Amino acid sequence: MLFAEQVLTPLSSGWFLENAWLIPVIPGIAFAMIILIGKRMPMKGSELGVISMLAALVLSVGAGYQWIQRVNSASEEQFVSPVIKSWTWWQSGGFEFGIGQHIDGLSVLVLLVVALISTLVQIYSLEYLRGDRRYTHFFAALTLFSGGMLTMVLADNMLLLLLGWEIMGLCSFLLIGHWWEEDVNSKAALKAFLTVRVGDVGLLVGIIMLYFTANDWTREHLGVSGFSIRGLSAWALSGEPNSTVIMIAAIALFIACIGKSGQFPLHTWLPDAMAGPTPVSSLLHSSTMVVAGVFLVARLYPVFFVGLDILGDGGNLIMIIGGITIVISAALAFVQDDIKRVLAYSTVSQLGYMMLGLGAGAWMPAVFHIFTHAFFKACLFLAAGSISHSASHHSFDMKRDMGGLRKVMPITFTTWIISTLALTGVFPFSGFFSKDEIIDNVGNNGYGLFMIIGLIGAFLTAAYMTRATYLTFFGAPRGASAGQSVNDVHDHAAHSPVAHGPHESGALITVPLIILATLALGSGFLNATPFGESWERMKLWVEPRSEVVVEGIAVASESVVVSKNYSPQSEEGHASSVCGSQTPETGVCYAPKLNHAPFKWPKAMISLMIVFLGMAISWVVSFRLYTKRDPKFVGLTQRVSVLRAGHKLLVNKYYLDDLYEKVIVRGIAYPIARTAYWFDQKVLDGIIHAVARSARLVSGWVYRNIDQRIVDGAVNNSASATKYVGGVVQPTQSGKVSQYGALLFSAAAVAALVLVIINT
Amino acid sequence: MFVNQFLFLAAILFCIGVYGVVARKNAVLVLMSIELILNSVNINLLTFSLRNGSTDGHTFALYIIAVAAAEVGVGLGLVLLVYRNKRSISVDDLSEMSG
Amino acid sequence: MNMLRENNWVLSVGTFLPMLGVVVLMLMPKAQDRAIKLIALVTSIATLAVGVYTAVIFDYGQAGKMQFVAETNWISVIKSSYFIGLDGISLPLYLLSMVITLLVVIYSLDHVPSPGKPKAFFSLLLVLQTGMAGTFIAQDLILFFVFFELVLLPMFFMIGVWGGEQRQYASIKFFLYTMFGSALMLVAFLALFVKTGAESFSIPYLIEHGGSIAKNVQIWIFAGMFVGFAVKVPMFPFHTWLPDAHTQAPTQGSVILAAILLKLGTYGFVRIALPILPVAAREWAPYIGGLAVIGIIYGALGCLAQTDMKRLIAFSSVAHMGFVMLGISTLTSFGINAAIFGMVAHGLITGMLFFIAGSVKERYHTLEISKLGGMLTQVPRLGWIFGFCTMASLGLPGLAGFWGEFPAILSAYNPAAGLNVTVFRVYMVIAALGTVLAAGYLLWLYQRIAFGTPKNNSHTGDGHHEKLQDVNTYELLAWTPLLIGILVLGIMPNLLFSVIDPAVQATLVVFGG
Amino acid sequence: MIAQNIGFWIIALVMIVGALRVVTTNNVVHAALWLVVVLAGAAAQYILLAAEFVAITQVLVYIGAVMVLFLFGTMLTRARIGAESDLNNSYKKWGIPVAGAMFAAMGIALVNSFGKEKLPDTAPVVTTQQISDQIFGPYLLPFWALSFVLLAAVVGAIVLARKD
Repeated sequence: MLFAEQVLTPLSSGWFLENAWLIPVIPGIAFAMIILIGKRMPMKGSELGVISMLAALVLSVGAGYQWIQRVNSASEEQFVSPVIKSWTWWQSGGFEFGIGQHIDGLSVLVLLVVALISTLVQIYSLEYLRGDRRYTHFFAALTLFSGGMLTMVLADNMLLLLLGWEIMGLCSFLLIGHWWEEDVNSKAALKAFLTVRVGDVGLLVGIIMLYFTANDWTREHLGVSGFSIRGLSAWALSGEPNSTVIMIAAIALFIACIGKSGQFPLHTWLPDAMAGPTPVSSLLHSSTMVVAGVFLVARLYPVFFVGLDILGDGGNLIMIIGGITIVISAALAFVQDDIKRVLAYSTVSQLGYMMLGLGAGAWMPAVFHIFTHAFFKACLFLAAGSISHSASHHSFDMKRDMGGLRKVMPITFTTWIISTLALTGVFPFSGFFSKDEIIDNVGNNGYGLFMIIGLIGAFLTAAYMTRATYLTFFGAPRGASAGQSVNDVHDHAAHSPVAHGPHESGALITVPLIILATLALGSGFLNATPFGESWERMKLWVEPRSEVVVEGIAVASESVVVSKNYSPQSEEGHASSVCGSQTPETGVCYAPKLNHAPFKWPKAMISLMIVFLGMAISWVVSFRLYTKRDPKFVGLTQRVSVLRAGHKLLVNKYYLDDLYEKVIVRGIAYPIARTAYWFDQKVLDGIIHAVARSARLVSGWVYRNIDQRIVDGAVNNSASATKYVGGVVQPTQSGKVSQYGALLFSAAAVAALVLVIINT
Repeated sequence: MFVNQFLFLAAILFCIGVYGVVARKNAVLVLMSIELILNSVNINLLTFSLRNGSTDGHTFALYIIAVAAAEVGVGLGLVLLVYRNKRSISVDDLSEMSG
Repeated sequence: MNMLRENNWVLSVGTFLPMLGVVVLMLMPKAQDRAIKLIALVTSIATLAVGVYTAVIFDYGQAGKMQFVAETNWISVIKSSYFIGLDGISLPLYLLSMVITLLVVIYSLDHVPSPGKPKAFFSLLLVLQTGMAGTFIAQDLILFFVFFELVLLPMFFMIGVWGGEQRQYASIKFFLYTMFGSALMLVAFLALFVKTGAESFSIPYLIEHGGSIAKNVQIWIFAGMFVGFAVKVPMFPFHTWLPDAHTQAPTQGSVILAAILLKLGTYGFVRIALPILPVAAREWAPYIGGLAVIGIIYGALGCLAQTDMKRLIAFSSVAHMGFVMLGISTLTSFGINAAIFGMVAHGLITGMLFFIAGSVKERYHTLEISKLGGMLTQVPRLGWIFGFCTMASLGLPGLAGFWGEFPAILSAYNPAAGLNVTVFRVYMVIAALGTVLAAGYLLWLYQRIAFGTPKNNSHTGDGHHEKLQDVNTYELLAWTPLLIGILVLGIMPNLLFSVIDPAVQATLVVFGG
Repeated sequence: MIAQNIGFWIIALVMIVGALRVVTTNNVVHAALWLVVVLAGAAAQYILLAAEFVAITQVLVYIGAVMVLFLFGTMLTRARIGAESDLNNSYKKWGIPVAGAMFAAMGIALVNSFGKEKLPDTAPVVTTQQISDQIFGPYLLPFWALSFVLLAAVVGAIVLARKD
């Protein structure tokens, strides 16, 4: 066992940090146990899932606490090295593949988010899915899903990251298709898996390219393989990599992120994924799965930084994709009637912000946005679930089955409003501190256009959320919410024993909502830039502080001593241009130097104004349109041709689904595959049949003329086997001279051609 | 004169003969096609004979003519016999062998 | 090549023990059904026991060397000898053949396909086992050829007698196809023999002297072997026998065909073609790689066009063996390691899928995908097992399939020195795209078969009245080892890699490291 | 030389046309007559190739004897003297590719082997004596064999054609 641990003498560590690898192992074990004995447990295995998540949460909190201690134990500007452990997983053909943990601020942050939200979602599901026919399976898949994300977050190398990544893909397939009796659901599951899988090709290619180009360097300088995340980060900033290769690799990896994080143009699976149970949507959209793509970019930031020339002149791929995604998905949210779909497009849009931030060099705000977004988005989804569970008979249709719910569901309403305000970025809710910071930093780094896109996005977000809020909680109750009985085809979970009219949900649902809403309200203060340096705790804890790490002499030795003042000896000089604050004369650098925009109230006021404007306009329009049925607004999209075209485009989701399903998938699955198969059957098999037929002719001739006439007299009796063959070929044996002539001469021609070709 | 002009003439005749053998139904016509083939061989023999300055080719050309004569004799005898028995000389009808 | 000769009886015993079983079976009266099954079961268990014993006493420290070597004169006229041995490459495949045979026998205890005749059926199974095991240990080309061909005959009868409606066509096609390949292969062997001075057919000897053959001659000899092995693999465009054979073969035949028989071809490449003719291998490698990636994409497209579940799985074999061949064509030890892992993984997974297809056929009396559906509601356990195998087959990390696929793709990024890097990188990307298609056809299959609600067709009755039996004991017994194997190899690939790796390194010495 | 060349091309053209007619005409008798043209052309080519004796033999044996045999054969089998519709069999479609393939093979071989090689300009005419020296000298054995073949053919033809 290769055991390489990095010990930095003055840095504190602790049991939780050293043994953080247990965190993903626990859900893994829990998964196996649920599968094996879950059905026989008193709560059908759900308790195992909840307990494992609680355990993971406790361990994560411990790790988070000790990480903060570790950071505090470091002196100012000192590099706080991640806690890395690795073991050999397998080796072959001179290659070695490891398994291990890599804990730094980013890991801890995401770890906490994932563990917390997974726990809450599981608790919520206890009530929400009560009586479901595959209750046990659901919890098994949910647990494994979290386990996959945790594995990915803690992975110290790309291969392990890939493992977690794919496990999530599998579980999303199972969870989205949880009610697979219906065709729509299983198709949505298939679509999710396949779309993500398309992106995964990029991940495979990227990992392979990075491995082969970086392996020598990382082996020499750090003694780790080219899969190691630490090694890749350092390598990318070393000035060593060929700019083309690293660019291609970064693009390939980013394609995977596009698929996973639902960025344009592969975002279409995300809204369809709403076919899964609501807790799944909540988990999938807040902290796991879709965040994985963003996480990957943040995790391997140096590779993207160098490969895609982040902070360079003009935009880069990540920003462009992020920017496009923000606007187009926000626009799509306006035409949705399904509350979950509104939230889904909102997620896509928010992920676009994260990508935009990462692409524009605003690493810290983007990562912070992962953190805050997870809480309020999870809360919104769970609130939507609460509504459908207790008020609207499992319908998610805002126009048909909701409205006026603020009185009957006060807790749900309050949490929803808090989360909505957080999402739209109203001060002092958490979204303000992260989203506004992204927009601010984008502008500060010189990308004015993208800042404007961000502001437009903020405007749209405020507007569509107001519309959804209005439709759901205000106005007159409609449909199921008004107590009408519905022929409920969506009734998968058995009816809760409670009364049928709309009512507030039980504690198992509201408590998670309250916790999440509290976090949505308060978590922003962890990095509250407006209040000065001392409030920027996240920046202190999470952002890689300094980058200068110089290798100890004994690279090969098991522990690598890292210290700030060690005298450097290598010569990768020009890496310093992107490297951190202290320009290293030499050495290894793990994170690029990034700027932070100073917070200015006027700027914040402008964006707040925009948000309020969006809310106000949307409120007025919604009120007129949905409550007053104002003839000026009703049917507007039908009357004005420009609007009609735009509306149609949005309703059809920019025709991307048509492109994928009708053109590409059908193209491959039908004509191309059929053609290939036709080729197989007619051409290849045809050749074989022709050969076989002529061989049978020849053999028939031989049989008749040589065997039967010459040999047969002697071996007549032993020829029964041959007779069988003869019997098989008999009908095709024409006995026609011309045919024999044709065969003879064609054989001669072929032979002659062969001879000619050989001799020339 | 090129060697090849004779050889190509022979090759063309040969291939036409092959076509005849394969495509014709009437036994007499098949025999005629075979004559074409034999003649093309003769042209080849004599061409090489001239090229190499030997007389071996002539000898063999004569032999081939003799063999061809014999072949035509026997062949036509067979055709007659077949005709007498089957009232047809179509080679397509001569498929006694297929069961 | 270094050799270890202790305990050299185990291989012969392990290989020919099934033949003893066959002899005993022959003496049994036909009617004694239970006794016949018992004898077959005992024989295959005993065989596996010998195999396990072999694996236990195998010196893993020297996995790169031939062990348990036995050599005696056999046909001295043509200088062929009975020469057997086992190294790290052979061991997993040798064991796999024994395990699969045992599982197939267990499965057959309950499922002798129509028209019955258990005596003949089990005899053929055991003969097949001897042939397969023998192929993996033969160190003499003639011996190899004999075993290689020995496999053919029982399979021919298995398809021809116990197969589906078009069994005659399929079996003859299978037979002629492979015979054609073997004929060329034999010619290649003879040419090799003559060109190295007509001294010996032993593989180590030929490895030593094969390099001295002139390059263009090597290329032609390699061509002969290539066709012989490629038909068996089967590589595009020699694969058309496979779907027919699989579709028509009885479940047991399909399983053995997929799990072991296909590996004979790839094993031949690794064991014979590459080390003996390194120069030619280098010339051929880009073409092999090209055909391999064509096979990957082509097989996947073929799958998408299928309406028959078993045929789909058969086509997926073409795609998977494409990955294996891609690994081999890189000529790097890493790639070949991946290929051998891929062989074992494919053996387990696709074998399992065919078992499932057999069970589906038995329950639903059809394999038409459009007539199946809702398997998870009717036979949930079978459905979940099927799902597990689907996931393994599409290369989910953590299951065995991934470690055959991913390293093969990885290795294509950096092929052996002297090969065109650009070409192989293009192959790599195409192969990576192949994984998407794989996910596509497998999940689509799964979605159509397992999800949804049961289709009411005449065969399944009204779906409600006739209760379909879920996985039964025999099936469970036969499948569990495979499922465990898939999982264990997925989590601990090193179990296999550490055995193969030294042997592969030793094999590739001829390529200069 | 030029005259000879011109002669060659004209005769060759005639021969090819004749040969094509032999295998395509719908009339058996016409076919036989076209064959005469080809055979005569061949005889002329033999002369160009300085093989007078062979040419004469060709005229005598082929055009004289063989053609008569053919015509007799045609008439004895009561073929219609005139156009017939189904002289071709069902394998006609095979004929062209097979012949084409053979021609391709031979063409490649010929071009590769002889290219622009020329025949000797002045070649002595081979005398009948030289030929007879050959036949009765080194090639005596084949000559005997051939004699037996002819004898056998004569006997065989009689046996076959005899009515009994």
